Amino acid sequence: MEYIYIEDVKGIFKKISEIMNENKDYLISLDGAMGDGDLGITMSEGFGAIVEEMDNFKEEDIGNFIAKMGMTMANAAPSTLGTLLATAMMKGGRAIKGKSKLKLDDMVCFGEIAIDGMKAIGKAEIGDKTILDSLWPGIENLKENEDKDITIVKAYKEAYEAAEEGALNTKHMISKHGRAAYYGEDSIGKQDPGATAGALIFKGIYLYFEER
Amino acid sequence: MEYIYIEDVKGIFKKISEIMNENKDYLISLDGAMGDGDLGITMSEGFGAIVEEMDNFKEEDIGNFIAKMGMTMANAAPSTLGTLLATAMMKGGRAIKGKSKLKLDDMVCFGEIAIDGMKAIGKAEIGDKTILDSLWPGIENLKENEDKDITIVKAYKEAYEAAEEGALNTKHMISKHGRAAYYGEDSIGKQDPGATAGALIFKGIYLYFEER
Amino acid sequence: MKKIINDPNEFVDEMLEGILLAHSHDLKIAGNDKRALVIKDAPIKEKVAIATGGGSGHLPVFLGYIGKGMIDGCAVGNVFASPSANTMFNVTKAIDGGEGVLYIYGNYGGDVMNFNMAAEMSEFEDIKVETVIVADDVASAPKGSEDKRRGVAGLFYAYKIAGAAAYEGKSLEEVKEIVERALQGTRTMGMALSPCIIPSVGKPTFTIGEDEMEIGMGIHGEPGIKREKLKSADEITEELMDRILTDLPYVEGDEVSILINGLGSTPKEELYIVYRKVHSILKEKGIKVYRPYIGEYATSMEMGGMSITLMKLDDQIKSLLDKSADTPFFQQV
Amino acid sequence: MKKIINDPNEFVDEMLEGILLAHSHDLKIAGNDKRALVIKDAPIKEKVAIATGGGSGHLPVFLGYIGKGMIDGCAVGNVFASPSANTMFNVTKAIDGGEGVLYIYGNYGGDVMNFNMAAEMSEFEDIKVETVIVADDVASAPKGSEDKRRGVAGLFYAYKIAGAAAYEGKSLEEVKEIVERALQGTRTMGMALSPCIIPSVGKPTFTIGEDEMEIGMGIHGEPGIKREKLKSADEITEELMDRILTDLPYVEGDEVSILINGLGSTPKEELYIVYRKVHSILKEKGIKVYRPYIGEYATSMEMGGMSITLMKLDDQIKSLLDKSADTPFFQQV
Ligand SMILES: Nc1ncnc2c1ncn2[C@@H]1O[C@H](COP(=O)(O)OP(=O)(O)O)[C@@H](O)[C@H]1O
Ligand SMILES: Nc1ncnc2c1ncn2[C@@H]1O[C@H](COP(=O)(O)OP(=O)(O)O)[C@@H](O)[C@H]1O
Ligand SMILES: [Mg+2]
Ligand SMILES: [Mg+2]
Ligand SMILES: [Mg+2]
Ligand SMILES: [Mg+2]
Repeated sequence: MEYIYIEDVKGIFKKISEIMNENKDYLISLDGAMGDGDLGITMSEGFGAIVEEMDNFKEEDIGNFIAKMGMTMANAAPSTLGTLLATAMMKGGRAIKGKSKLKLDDMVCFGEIAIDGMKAIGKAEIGDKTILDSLWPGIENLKENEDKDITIVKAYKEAYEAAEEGALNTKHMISKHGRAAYYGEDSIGKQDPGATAGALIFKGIYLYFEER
Repeated sequence: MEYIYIEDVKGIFKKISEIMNENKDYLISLDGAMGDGDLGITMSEGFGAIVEEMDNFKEEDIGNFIAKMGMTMANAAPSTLGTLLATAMMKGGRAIKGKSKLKLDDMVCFGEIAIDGMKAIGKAEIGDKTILDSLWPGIENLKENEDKDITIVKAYKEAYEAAEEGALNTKHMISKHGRAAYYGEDSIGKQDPGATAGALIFKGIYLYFEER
Repeated sequence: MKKIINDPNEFVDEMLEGILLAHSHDLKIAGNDKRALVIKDAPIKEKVAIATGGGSGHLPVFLGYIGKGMIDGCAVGNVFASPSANTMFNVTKAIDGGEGVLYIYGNYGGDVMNFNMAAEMSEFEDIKVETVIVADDVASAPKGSEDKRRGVAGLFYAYKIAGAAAYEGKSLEEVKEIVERALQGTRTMGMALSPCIIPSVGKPTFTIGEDEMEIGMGIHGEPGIKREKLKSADEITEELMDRILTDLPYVEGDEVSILINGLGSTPKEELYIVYRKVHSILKEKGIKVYRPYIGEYATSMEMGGMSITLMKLDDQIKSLLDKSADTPFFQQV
Repeated sequence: MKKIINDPNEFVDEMLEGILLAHSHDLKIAGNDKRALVIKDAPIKEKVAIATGGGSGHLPVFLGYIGKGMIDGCAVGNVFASPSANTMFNVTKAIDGGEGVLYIYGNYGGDVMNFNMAAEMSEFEDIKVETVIVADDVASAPKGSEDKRRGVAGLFYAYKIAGAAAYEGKSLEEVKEIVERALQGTRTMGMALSPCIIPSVGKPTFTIGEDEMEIGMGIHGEPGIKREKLKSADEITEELMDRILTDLPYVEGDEVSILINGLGSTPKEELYIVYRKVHSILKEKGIKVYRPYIGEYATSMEMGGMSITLMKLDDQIKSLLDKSADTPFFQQV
């Protein structure tokens, strides 16, 4: 299977940033239902800042690069989700430190460590109706395809579909964290905005490869 | 022609108070157009306070009685119009001090001195679009009938009509005093709320005699 | 009418009860006139007393400035309505410490008439009374007719300067002269975004479009200079400042204190955005800024909007402005 | 969106510029982080430093309490959004005078995560950090889950007590212990009448009927306990007080300080009408009232509504509450 180089990572960030911009109002309205409605703004600002700053780093080490972009995210979007994603990038980045090209299993490793980092800082579990509930199925799906003979586009298409399904599934869950938790049972029926953003991240990766 | 006794004066206050209550919203809306909209409230409260307190005064002297009611008005309705009317009652009352029954010429005397008192404190002239512009024609009309052989009901009917016409005439005038003065030329076309209240006072006197 | 109140007709009395309960160490009523509020230790001997008064609905104006370093008493009217001459007289009697009483109030018809009546009553009882009428609102009458202007946020400066001068032991005539001088150099321009509702009336004092503002509107909703589309904070500030600066005029080399006043519902955040622009305008003009005050100093209940006041300083006014003050609604360390 | 602002995206930075210009004698930024505000003479030696932080739009919370007798520094976020861990770290470095830094902030997910990250960074640089999370909002989680509650106006008391203790020279552990004790006895209940608008969003944070109120709504529009027809001030106050008093509970013989806090557009007049009822309820229950604070202490821009906070006093907390304070937004003589 193909390798992923630093230019691909940058392309992915660019694509995610585009998608977050496109979905800004959608995310605002989802977050507005049970949160403070800023999620569309923070996602578009956070990834926007990354795209703006990423070329300033002359970095070959993809792990280092992603960790640094995590710092950028932490400064530009210090909301709950921004901080969680920043932590994910910093922890996940450190896990693949030293690599200048990645294979799918590196991506899986990055993803799993990233999720662990988010769990550690946010104290949420799978099923608590958070971003974890779309990222986790996405990464699990990627892991299943890790050793198969499958194109990277197809692997990420399937991962995206799994993440998307995970996001949809959050409708049946009860919010346990953040502002949405104040709604308790009333949160049933509403899709979690963080999980939706998680699915959009997978969408960005998939579309980048699809269009490459 | 008939005499006016203290019981009549009290009956007149009662009638005026009723009429001010009925016209509360109307006066509010007139004052609201170029003022602060409180005129309906202050008139209804001011005359209401007089009606409430008037029986506490065991007073035979109509002049003294009206002057005291002026004090009541001053305390209960210290707005521009309330203070002007209070002054009118205090000055006019003093002018007919000592009398326990009044004839029409006493009422004219009361009215003229009352107007002078209002001019002194408010520094307004006839034609400045104020309460003077209804009270003054009313009193002038009364004066014309002063020596004629005419019933008190008819005299006050005519005086009321003159006051009412005076109030309507304020539409053509430019406000020179109080909040309405800020509108300058724009005040043309609008009827002055104070002049309207002045006409209602005459209406109250007329209706009292009519229904007596 | 979205208000946290009980019977609208009890609005003022219940508010006063709350204020007296909360500030029982600092305030009391004069005799048994519930509308006559005075400083707890009134009358203060060997000091000119300062009295004010006016309609309710403008907190901290008027009664909120009763306290050390500021004023001694206040006659409290109904919402936006003058208190009675009798109440003003009660305040006067309760605060006169033998050095006379200075009336300081805003230029509104009802208040002027009633304070004049109260002054007559007081003179009758041998209490020396002098009067300073605050008329700082540039928007309310053109240059040349300054005496027709309304009094707005400039009241705060008048109280501050008069209070400090009185506590310094100045005579009635001296205090009057100093406040008049301070006010001669004081100008305010305001703008409104949204109306307020008089509880007993129940309807907004005026209506204004969702995207409109009115430049120069009075604190009771009196008409301003023009109504137009809402502009940016910088543009609004430029317009207000332009009218203020040219009116006195304030010129290069002057030193001023500034008051950015919220009318009721305008967030403090926005007042500071305005101040930022005021500061840059003055800097550019070579006018020095001293001791800015930013917050709610003279409100109209929940009205939206703000006003800018400039007071020109000289050495004496500056040193009086610096004096500490301690009132229920305003403290200066 | 009726606001006196320029570019909505510059809202926070322009506000901060205005604040720094107006209070240049009292405040400065840490290094060149424009979002890290600290007291002018930071770091103050031989004193525990107090840091706070949180989203903008709540003035005087958070940065308004930087000053003598209160706190030393504040990390400033965007409207209703957490500041970054990095800014918190910059504040921490700038204010630490060698005695350690106490973080005091409200219980919100983003803030907690970021302050935890900042604490880690600080410990890495050998700065002693302790944390007290303010969670006074009774409405936001049931009894038994006190740690899940949001922090609201109780922040003011936390700053006041912590600041006074720090200026008395207490150690980091002691200050932490005292503030925690004060907060254990602090409860808030609020209600909202109307929403506010985040400038960069441009739409109200929530919608509510013209005749409705919401009991227990959070200061960012988080859902409350119930939405119902607007009631009278006395009824609202009874309901809020009932929930507060039974939660701790506060009982006969207790002594409390009270904070009646306006959320933004609620007139001070109305706050005093509420206080009047609070006072009578407490009197009836035999709970003593000490030093009431009434005004805008923690707002949500132009949100309508108010909150009531009670803090139980003991001798030490009372004497710390009495200490003077002087910040740009709060002075106590
Ligand atoms: N403790 C947590 N762990 C993981 N994800 C969380 C947690 N709390 C909230 N989230 C996610 O964050 C999203 C909200 O993010 P955001 O809008 O940034 O929050 P806020 O505006 O309250 O800071 C939620 O939809 C949820 O997916
Ligand atoms: N100087 C004056 N002299 C005589 N009448 C006046 C004067 N100023 C105002 N008025 C009258 O008073 C009316 C307004 O009274 P009111 O509503 O009590 O005023 P405010 O509410 O401003 O105190 C005007 O309609 C006018 O008739
Ligand atoms: Mg959010
Ligand atoms: Mg009126
Ligand atoms: Mg009036
Ligand atoms: Mg947020």
